[in-house]
Amino acid sequence: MDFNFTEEQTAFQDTLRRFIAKDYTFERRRQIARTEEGFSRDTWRQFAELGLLGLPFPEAYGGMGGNAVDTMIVMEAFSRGLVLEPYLTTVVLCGGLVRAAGNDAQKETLLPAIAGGELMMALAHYEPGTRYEVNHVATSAKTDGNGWVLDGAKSVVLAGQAADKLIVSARTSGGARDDAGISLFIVVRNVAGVTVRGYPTQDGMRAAEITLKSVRVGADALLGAKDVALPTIERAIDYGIATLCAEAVGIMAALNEATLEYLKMRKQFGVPIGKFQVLQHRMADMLIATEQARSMMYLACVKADAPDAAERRRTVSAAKAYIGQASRYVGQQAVQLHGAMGVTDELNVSHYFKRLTMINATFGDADHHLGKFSDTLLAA
Amino acid sequence: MDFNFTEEQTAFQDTLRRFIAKDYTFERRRQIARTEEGFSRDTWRQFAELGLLGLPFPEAYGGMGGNAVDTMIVMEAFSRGLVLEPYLTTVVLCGGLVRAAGNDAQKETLLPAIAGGELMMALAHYEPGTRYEVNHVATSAKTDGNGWVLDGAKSVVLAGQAADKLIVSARTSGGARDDAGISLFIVVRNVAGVTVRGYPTQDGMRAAEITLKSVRVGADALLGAKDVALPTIERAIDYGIATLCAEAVGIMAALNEATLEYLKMRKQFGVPIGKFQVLQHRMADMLIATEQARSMMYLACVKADAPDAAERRRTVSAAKAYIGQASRYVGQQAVQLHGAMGVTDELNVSHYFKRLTMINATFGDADHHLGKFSDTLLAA
Amino acid sequence: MDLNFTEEEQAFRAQARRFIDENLPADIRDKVHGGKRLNKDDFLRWHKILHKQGWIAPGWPVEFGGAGWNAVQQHIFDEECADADAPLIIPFGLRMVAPVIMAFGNPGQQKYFLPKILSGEHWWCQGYSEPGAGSDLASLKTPAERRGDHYIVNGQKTWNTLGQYADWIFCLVRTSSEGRQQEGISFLLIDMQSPGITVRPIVMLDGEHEINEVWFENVKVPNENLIGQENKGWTYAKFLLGHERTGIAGVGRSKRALKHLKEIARREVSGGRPLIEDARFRDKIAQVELELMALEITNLRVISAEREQRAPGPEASILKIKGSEIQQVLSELAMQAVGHYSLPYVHEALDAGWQGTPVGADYCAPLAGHYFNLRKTTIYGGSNEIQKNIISQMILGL
Amino acid sequence: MDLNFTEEEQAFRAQARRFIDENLPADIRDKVHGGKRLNKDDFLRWHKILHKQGWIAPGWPVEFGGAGWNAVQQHIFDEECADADAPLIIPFGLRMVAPVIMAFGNPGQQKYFLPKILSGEHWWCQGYSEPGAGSDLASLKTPAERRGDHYIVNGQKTWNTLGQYADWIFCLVRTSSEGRQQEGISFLLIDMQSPGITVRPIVMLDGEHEINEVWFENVKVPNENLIGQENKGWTYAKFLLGHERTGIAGVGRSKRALKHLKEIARREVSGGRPLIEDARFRDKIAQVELELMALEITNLRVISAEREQRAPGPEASILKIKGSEIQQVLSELAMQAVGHYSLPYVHEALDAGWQGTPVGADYCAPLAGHYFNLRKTTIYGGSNEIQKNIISQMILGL
Repeated sequence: MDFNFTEEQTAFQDTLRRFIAKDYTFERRRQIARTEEGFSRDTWRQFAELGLLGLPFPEAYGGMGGNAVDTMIVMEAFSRGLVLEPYLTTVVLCGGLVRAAGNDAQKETLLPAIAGGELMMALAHYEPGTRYEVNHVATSAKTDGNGWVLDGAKSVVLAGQAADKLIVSARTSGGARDDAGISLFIVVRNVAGVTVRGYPTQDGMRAAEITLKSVRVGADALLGAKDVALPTIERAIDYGIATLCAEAVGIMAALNEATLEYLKMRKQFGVPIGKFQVLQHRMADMLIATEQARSMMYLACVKADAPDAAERRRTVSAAKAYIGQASRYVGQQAVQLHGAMGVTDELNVSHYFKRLTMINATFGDADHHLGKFSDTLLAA
Repeated sequence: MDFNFTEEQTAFQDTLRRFIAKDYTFERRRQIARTEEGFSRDTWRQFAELGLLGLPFPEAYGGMGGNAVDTMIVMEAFSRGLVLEPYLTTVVLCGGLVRAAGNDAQKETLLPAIAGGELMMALAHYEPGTRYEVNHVATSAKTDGNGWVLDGAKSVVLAGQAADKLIVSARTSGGARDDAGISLFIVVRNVAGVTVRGYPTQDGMRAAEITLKSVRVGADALLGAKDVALPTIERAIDYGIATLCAEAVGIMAALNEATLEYLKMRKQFGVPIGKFQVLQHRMADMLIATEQARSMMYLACVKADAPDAAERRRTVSAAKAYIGQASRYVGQQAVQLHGAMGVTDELNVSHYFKRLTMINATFGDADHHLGKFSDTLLAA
Repeated sequence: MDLNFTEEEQAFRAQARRFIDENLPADIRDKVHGGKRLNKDDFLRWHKILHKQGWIAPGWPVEFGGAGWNAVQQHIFDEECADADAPLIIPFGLRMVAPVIMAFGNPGQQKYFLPKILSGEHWWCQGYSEPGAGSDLASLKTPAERRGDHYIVNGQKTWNTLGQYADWIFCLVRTSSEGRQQEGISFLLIDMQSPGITVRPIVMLDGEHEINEVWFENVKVPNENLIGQENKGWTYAKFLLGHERTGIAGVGRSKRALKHLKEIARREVSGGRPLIEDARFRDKIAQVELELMALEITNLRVISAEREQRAPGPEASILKIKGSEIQQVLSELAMQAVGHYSLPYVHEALDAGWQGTPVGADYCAPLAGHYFNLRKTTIYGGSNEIQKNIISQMILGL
Repeated sequence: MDLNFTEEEQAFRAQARRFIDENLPADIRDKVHGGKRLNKDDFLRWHKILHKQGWIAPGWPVEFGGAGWNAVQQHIFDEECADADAPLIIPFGLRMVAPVIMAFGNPGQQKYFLPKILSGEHWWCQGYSEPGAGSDLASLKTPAERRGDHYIVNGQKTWNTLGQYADWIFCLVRTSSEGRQQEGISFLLIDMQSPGITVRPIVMLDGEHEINEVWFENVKVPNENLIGQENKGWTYAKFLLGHERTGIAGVGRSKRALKHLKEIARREVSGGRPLIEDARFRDKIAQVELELMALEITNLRVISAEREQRAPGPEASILKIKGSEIQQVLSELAMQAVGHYSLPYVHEALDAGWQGTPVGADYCAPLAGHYFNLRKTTIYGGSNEIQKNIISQMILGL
C-alpha cells in the first residue's frame, strides 16, 4: 500500500502546475472563453508538445502508456486553471474508446493523430430524455449496403462543435433501453446529415446538440463489435468520471486556499473574519470534506483501470456520489464565506463554484450515483 | 387565523404546568419509574380529579368535550415531567377508539370509567414483523357461536401490563396485509389465553409482548363494525401521533432551556462556554428547529380532528417526520453541549434525549413518515 | 387556536386573485413564469396598475395613500401575487425609505417624496454597503461634509441593486468621526441625477447585471435632503431594517417555486418514467416541502403577533434564515431535475423576444442561473451568520 | 500510488486471521457479537492469549517486548480483531501510559511497569479530567504536595473509564500554581490500593457502569512514581495525546458494525419485504458506507505517512471527527432498523448467562443502549468541537 507518486509523476506534476500557473492565468482563461471557439488551439499544441494528448495511449500509437493515476495528475493540475480545452472528451473518453474497442487500423489512424494534436473528438452518447441512463440509446443505425445509416439526436455533447470526428452510440438492435444492441460509430462531424448546434455552458466551456439525419457511414466506421458496445461505453465513462473527480478535488483545494486567504485578509468588526470561530469550524469542515474527497478520488482513479467491471462501477459511483456531495458543500461555503465578493463574476471563486456544479451534473449527479451504489448493496 | 389559546385553555395550561413543576419533579419521577408498576396510581387519581382523563370525551360520558388542541396542551405540559402514567394509551388511543367506534353500551361502560380513573386500557395492534405498517394484522378472530376466538401475538404494546382491558386488532377476513378485513375487539387483560410479558422501555416507561391463544370473547366485544376497522385505527393513531408531537416539542423546549442555562453557567478557558460562537450558533439552530417543530405541532393537532382523512394523514405524517428530525437534532446537540454531563443518568438531559428517541420510534419514525408524505406527492 | 383563514380573509383573497388575474399583463406574467429578464418598464407597468387600484402600498397607513391592510391581508396579497407570477414589487421605495420618511422625515419631505413613491415617478435604490463595510455596516466611511446649505458627498457605495434604473438613492453617510462609529452616521436622500454620481455595473456569477457600484465625487446634496437629525442616521437605519418583515420569509414565492419544481419533476423523464416517480428525488422535494410547511406557519405566527401589535422582534431572523435556505434548495432541486440540461448557457434565451428553439425543455434555460443567483440570499440583508449572532444575542442572551 | 496491500501485508493478514480464529475463546466472541456485557476476566483472558503470542503490544519496540509491527500491520491486525468480534484491547496501559514510560520514565520505572503492562498483571486507568477541567484540561486542580520522599494527593478525578478494575492510575496533578497553568502540572503513577482512594461509579445514560469518579484523600505517592520532572507533566500528556493514533479512526470496528447493520437490514421485514430492499433505508446505509470508504483511505494515508516517519500531525483530528460521527450513525441506523423493537429495555438480556427469550429478534436488545452509549464518542478524547479548534489553529493557522 503506497500513496506516493513515482519520481516521474512528481516531476510531471510540477511541470504541469508551473505551466498552468504561468500560461493559464485566470485572465488568460477569461480571454480564451470569450473567443469564437471557446478554447485555444495554441494551448492544445502545447499540450501535444508536453505529451499530454497521448498520455494514456500505448507507445506504439505515439502515446506514453500512462495509467489513470497519470491522467488524474493532469486533470488535477488542469483544475487550477479551469482549463477549457477538450481534454476529457478527446483524450480520455474518445481516446479511451478507440484504445479499448478500435481495430488496428482505427488505432493507427486516430490515436497518433490525437496524440499529435491534429485530431479532436467528442463522444455523442446521451440523448434527450435519457437523463443519466447510459443504456438509453434511441438513435438508430441501420445497415445500408456494407455501411450504415444513422438517425437520431444527441444532447449536451461536450465539445461537440470543436470535434473533427464524433463517436456516436446508436442502436443496431433491441429497444431504446436494452443493454444489448448498442454499437459505436466514428462519424466525421461535417458530413452530410450531421447538424451541430453549439453553445457555451454555465462553466464557460462548450457543448452542442447534435442531430443525425440519414447519415451514411462506411463499414469501417463501426468501432468495436456490433451490439455489445455498452460495457465499453460504461468503462470509458467511468474512466471519465474518475478524472472528473480529480478535477473536482483540485478545484475544492483551490477554493479552500482562496477562502482561507480571504478569511485571513478580510477584516470586519476590527479583526480578520477568520477570527470568528463559526467561520474557523466551517473552514475546518471544508478541509475535512476535501481530504475525504481526495481519498475517494484515489480510490476511483486506481479502480478505473480495474478489470472487474462490477467493482469498478461500484467504486466509481461511490466516488462520484461522495465527491459530488463534498464539492457541493465546499463550493457553496466558499461562496458564502467570500460574502458578496463570492457571487461576483470578477473573482475566480464563482467560476470554480460553477464548474463544480456542472461537474456534478456531468455523467450522473451525486444522487444518481448514490442510488447506483446503494443498489449494489442488494447484491452484496 | 388565530394562534392564541382561549382564556380557559391558558388557565388550564397554567394549572397543569404548576402541577407538574410541583408534584412531578425529576426525583419523584425517578422514584415512580423504579416502582413495580412503573407509574403512580395516586397521580392517576389526581389526573382524574383534574378532569384530564375525560378531557376529549363528550360531556354525556363524563368528559369535557375537549378537542385535539386541549390534549396538545396536556401532553406538552406532561412532557416537562416526562410523565410515566399511561395517558396516551388509555385516554387518547383507546378512549379515542371507543369514542369513534363504540356503540352506546360500550361508550357508557368504558368512557366514564376511564374519565373516573377506574379503568386503564391499552391498544394491542402492532405485531412482530409489521414494523410500522398499520394495515399489517395477522392476529385472527374467528366466529365461535355468537362470539369470537382470538389467536395471535402483539408486540411492544405500550402500557400493556397496566391495562385492565385491551383493544385488540384482529383479522376477520382477508390476508395479513389487506386493508379490509380488520376488526377491533375489547379483551379483558386477565382472561384465559391472554399472556402479557411486561418490561420497561428505554425511556423508563413500560410496554409488553402479548400473546392471545384461543381467547374467547362475546359478540359484544366487537368494537365498531366488522372488517372495516382500519380507518378508525389510522385515525386514532394519527390522533396519538399529534399528541406525541406535542410531547416531543415540549421536551425540545425543555432541553433548550436546560442547555442555554448550562452554556451560561459552565465555564471553561475562563469564560462561560456560551461565549463561544460555535456553541451560540448551535443553540440558535436548536431554537430554530424547535420553533419550526412547534409550527408543525400546531398543524398536526389542528388537523388531527379534520374530517378529510387524506389531508389529516398527510399533515400528521409531515409533522411526525419533521418533528422526528428536529427532535433528533435538538436531543443530540443538547447532550453534546452538556459534554460528559450530558451522557450521565444523573441529569434529566439524557432522560429527555432518550424519550425523544423513543417517541421517534413510536407509530413510525421520521423516515417512515417522510416516505408516507413523499408518496402523497404522486397523487398531488 | 384556529389555523384556518376567516371568511373575511378568504373573501379578501378571492378579490385579490380576481384583480390580479384580470389586470396583470400577460407578457409580464409569461416573463416571470419563464424566468426571463424583466426590464424597468415591466416593473413600472405593474407598479402603476397596482397604484391605480390603490394597492401599491399594502402596509402604508391610509392617510399617506396606503391600502392600510393588516399583516395577514398583506401576507395573502403577497401569496396571490407570487402565485400569479406577478413581478416582485421593488422594495427600496415603498418598503424601505418610505417608512423612514413617514417616521422621521419632515412634512415637506413627506409631501414631496411619498406621492412620487406611490405613483412610481421616483425609483429608489439603496446606498448602504461599502467595500470595507459589509457585515460591519457601522464602519462605513463615505464622508458627507456640511458646506452651508448643502453637503458634499464623496466615496463609494456598493452592492447597490438596480441603481441603473433609479432616480433617487438613500444613503448612510459619515458626518462625524467622533465617538462611537454608530453616532457619526447620517441618512441622506440623494438625486441620482446630481453631477458627480457614477453608476458602474457589477456582473454577477450568473452573468447578469443587477448590482452596481455607485461612486460619489463632490456630489452636492441640499441640507433639506437630510432625514431627521445629523448623526442620528443609524437609528433610522435600524428602524428600517426592523420594518416590513412580512415578506422576509418569501413563503409566497417559495410556494410558487415548489409548484414549479413539481411540474418539472412530472415532466422530466428518468429511466423511462416521470422523475417524480423516483422516490429518491421525490423525497428531496418532500423534505423541502416540510420545511416550507413549517415556515409558513412560523411566518403566520410572527405575523399574527405583529397584527396584535406585539412586536415580533428577532424572530424575523428565523424567517430570514429558513426562508433563504428554502429558496436556495428549491432552485437547486429544479436545476438538478433537468440533469445535464442544466449545462447549456444560452444567454439570449432569457430575452423575452427570443424566437430560437430552447435546448432541452422550455423551462431549462433559467434554472442553473437562478440557482447561482440565489446564493446571494444567505449573504445579503445581513448574512445568515449575522442573523444567528442576532438570535444568540437578542433571543438567547449569550 | 498503489492502494492494494502488498503480498507480505496480505500474508500477515492471513496469519493474524488464522491465529484469532483459532485462539479467540468462543464465549467471548459471542458476547462481543451479541453486544453483551464483558467482565474483567473476559478482557484479561484475551489479553493473556495475545501476550503469550507476543502480539499484545503491536506498536511497542521489540526491545520492550512489543511486536514491533509497522503502522500498516497494526491497522491490519486491528481490522482482523474487530472483524472476528474480539474484545477491545484496553488502551490505558498499552497505548497510553506505556509510551510515556518508555519515552520519559526512568530505567527503574520501565523495568518495573512495562512487563506487568504486557502480562496484564497491571490494569491501568486514567486520571485526567476533573469536574472543573474538561475541555480546558490544563485548568486541573488536584494538588500533589511534596513531603520529603512522597507526595500527598487530594482531590477528585472524573470520567475515569473502568477504574473499578484498575490496579494503577496515571494522573495529572498540580504541583505548582505559579506561572502558566500548563507549567505546574506533574505526571504521577498511583497504586489504586493506596489508602485514601475511593472509586465511585457514575451510571451512564444507557444504565451501565463503565465510568467512575476517583477521589483522593491524603493519598501517599512515593516520589519514584513521578514521571520525568516535576511540573513537566503537560509535555508528557501532550505526547500521550499525540501518540498511538492508528486506532483513533476506528475503521476496523466500524466496518464490522456496517456488516452487522446490513445483516440486520436483511433480516428485518418492512411492508412484507426485507428492510434492505427499502431504498430509503438502504440509501442511508450506502451514505455511511461512503463516509467509511473515504475514511479508510484517509486513515491509510495518515498511517502510510506515519510509516515513513513523516509525523501525521493534526490530521489525527480529522480521523477522530469522522471516525466518531460514523460510529454514531452506524449505531443509530441499527437501532432504527428494528423499529419499535428498539423500545424494550431488558437489562438482564445483556448478561451472558441469560436464558430468557429475547423481545423481538436476538440482536435487538443492545441496539438502543449502544446508540445512547456512543454519544460519548464526539465528547471524549477532546470533543469534536475541540478537534475543529485544533484543525483551525494547527492546520489552517486561523
